[in-house]
Amino acid sequence: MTVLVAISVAVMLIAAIMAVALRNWLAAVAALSVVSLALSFLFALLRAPDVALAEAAVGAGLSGVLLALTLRRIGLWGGREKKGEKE
Amino acid sequence: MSQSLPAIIYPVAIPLMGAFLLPIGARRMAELAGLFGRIVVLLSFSTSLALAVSIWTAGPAVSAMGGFAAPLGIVFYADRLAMLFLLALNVAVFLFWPRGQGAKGGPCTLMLALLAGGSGLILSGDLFNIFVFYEITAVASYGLAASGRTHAGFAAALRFLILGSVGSSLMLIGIALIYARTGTLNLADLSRIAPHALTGPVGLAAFILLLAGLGVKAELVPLNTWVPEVYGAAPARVSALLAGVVSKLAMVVALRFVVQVFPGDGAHTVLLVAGILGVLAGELAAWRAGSLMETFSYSSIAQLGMVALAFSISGAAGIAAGIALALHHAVVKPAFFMLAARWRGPVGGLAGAVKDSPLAVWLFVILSLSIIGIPPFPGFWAKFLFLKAAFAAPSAGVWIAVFVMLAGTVVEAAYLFRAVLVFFADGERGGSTPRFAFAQLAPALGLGAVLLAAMVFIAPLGASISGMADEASNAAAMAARVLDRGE
Amino acid sequence: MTGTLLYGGAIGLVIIGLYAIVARRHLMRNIFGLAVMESGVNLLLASVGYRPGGHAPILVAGAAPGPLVDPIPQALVLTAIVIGFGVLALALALVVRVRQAYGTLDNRAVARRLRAENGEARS
Amino acid sequence: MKSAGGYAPARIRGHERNHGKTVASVLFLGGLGLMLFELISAVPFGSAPMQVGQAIAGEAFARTGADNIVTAILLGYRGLDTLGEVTILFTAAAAAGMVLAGAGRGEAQGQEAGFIFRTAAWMLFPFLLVLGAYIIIHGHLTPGGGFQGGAILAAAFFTPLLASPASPFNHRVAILVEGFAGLVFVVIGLAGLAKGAFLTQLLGTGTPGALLSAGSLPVLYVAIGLKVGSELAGLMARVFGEGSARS
Repeated sequence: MTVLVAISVAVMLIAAIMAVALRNWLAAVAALSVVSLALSFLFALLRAPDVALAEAAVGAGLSGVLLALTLRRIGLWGGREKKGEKE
Repeated sequence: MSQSLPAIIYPVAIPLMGAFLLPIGARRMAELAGLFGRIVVLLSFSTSLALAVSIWTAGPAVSAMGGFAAPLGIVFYADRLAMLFLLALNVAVFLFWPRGQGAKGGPCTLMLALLAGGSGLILSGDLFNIFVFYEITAVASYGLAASGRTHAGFAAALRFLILGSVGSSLMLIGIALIYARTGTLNLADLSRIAPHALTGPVGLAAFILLLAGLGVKAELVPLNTWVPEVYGAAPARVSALLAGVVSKLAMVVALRFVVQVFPGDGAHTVLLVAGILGVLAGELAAWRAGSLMETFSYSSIAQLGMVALAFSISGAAGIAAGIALALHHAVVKPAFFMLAARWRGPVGGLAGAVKDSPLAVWLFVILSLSIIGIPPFPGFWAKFLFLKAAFAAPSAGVWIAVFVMLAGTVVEAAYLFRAVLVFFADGERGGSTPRFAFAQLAPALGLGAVLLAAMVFIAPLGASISGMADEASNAAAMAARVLDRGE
Repeated sequence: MTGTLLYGGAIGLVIIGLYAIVARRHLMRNIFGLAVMESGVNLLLASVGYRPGGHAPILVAGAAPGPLVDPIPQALVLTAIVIGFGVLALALALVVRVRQAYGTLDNRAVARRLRAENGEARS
Repeated sequence: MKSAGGYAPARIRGHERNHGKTVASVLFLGGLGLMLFELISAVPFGSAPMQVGQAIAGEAFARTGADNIVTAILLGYRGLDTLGEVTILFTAAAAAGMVLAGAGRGEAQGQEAGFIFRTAAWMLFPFLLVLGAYIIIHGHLTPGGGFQGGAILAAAFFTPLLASPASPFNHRVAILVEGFAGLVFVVIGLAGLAKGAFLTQLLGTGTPGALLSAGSLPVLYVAIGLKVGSELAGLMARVFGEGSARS
């Protein structure tokens, strides 16, 4: 179990850093979904199947779609964050 | 000695049903939505009143949700303190019910959700359940902050939401810490386990984390950066409601935590520090503020700081002082906000307002005298209770609290009199300041009348508050009522 | 070891999320940070209830197959996940509006405009 | 990482300006993280006291008749939390609807997806519907329940919308379903008052492991599933920009 936990935690943390750091919005949303998937796997390892299902459906699925839709609606879809955006 | 009263759920269930029903009808009959909502609030208020009467006569009541007895299930615990703030919340929601063109389905639904959430917050006796009701209240107030549908309203609501969610997450970490240490979430159960399980840095950290969540609503330093933004951008009625009552609910929950879960010195010191910072930062910012709206936003931070200072004095006397200050503020501050909503713009532009709207100006004077603490107004008694509590339990921290409170009062007096002097400025013929329509002034006048009535009945009111504080400060008796029911 | 990893991972998520909220200026990025932070808190809560060797809290025909992990934190995490989604949705709705209104999602720029507008409403 | 090119000059400028602040916040957050880690490690992993949890695990089945103890807690012991949670979703949906009313459609709306995606979305619809319903009604027996199933129901109704944005999303039906499902929850709770307290379980606990068991818990889960499903679908349709003008 320790090995599986170690791998999932590593994937989760790297994906979280990518979600925060990646300039490309779509890639960042994808990274956020990876965080949720790894988290969902960890919940399953922790013997919490209900939570794992909910995290996969809500966290990885719906949240990702919602974030992507919002990005599309405000015209950031596929765009990059500009450093020090100023208007 | 404790009664089982399953009906305590009604103050939560009635507005909740109203909130679920309202959007269904609001689509067809938009103009009826407001009326329907008011009827629901009245219904909820009268139920709460009946429950309050029963609790005043027969003592605190307990109800185990789903019939699952105390530490296993969720309990509601209602004492006189809870009922007082429950009634205040109901009255405030009725008084500041949304009006105007934007007040169709949306804000009314949110108002009812806020009422249900706030009622649950004040009645619940379970740590996580409190978190859930706190979130309902929070989400409803984010929505209400944006209900003016102005650009500034949306931006202020978004920044409020981000800060509030960080606070909620920190609060959840605190709950995880407590659960890891004690294995229970019930406040009464915790009051028996916590004194030996939640000691040292872990206990202190858990309290700070919980306070970080509550502090966003309770306007504690440094979690109050949203205050001037939201109160400036939201409809005045929403500002009055949030500053007047919702912030006090968070303070009362913090008090419950201090009494039941963190009775040690550490938590009191944290409250003391938060209070000192709040009073100093709030009053100074209020003094420098340009408009009345801004002044009152900042002074509300200072007044909640004073409540925190009072709660930091251990014992029933400090709690009584805190309740009195909170209650007084809950009457005065919404009235100030209603006045400030009409008197927008720099204070200097209000010269000669006494000729245009004498009633409003004199109301302002009375409210100011009371909040500064001039006898015989109720504000004096609240501050007097504070000093009495301090003299009964003297310590270095308490003297600092007294000094800060008095210094804050001096600054408060300075900026309020400055505004009053402008209103009475000579050489202005009037006609240049906004006049009040009666409907605009009515809620403020009503609150002024409450204030004057409180002045007349100050003696029984004081006795009632100190009885309430005794009841709310006795954690052992509260735990016995919830847990030892011999069922 | 497993515990260190899980607790470390959970706290790590909280800190990464907080960094995105405190140090980054783009409001959308702040909301990403909120989501990451909430994930961390959920993992922390779920880890608290774990027992080595415990079974998932689901009975087979009314009997436990052995010692169970603590079911309460699991129920709490479920609740927290759904709450987090509701808040996220409201935040995104507000983001759409703020972007429409100000043409930017730079937190500092938005705060500046907000202060200016509150000031204008005054005078 | 991916953005090494194009933005170099701007990045360097931004870097200089924010350098001090970034370092300070990293140091502060690192310290905070270490502190939190120390605090939580004070209770060794896997040894947190489990008194209430143990007590519930011991008696939950006998009292509620649900094989899934998490369900027993969500709908029984902590049913009020669940009502609160549904209310938060409801409140957030109402607030989002108010905020987005009249916001107009998005910038990149309107184009139909390709034929394959459209067909796949419609073929997926009945499958997701059945899956969601299955997960909801088996919530008291197996992992999953109203929330997980509700999320899948929302996906079922939302995917076709994603494929062909022109097709209307019926907000009126969603509002009706969510309102009445919420009412059902509260009314079942109030009916429990007759048996002692709010949310007291109605009906008998039934045969262990049978679909029709665990008293009123499956009814509550169906209400939650419908409510969560309609709320999530409504929320996503709003953010997507469909039907916002009619709100």
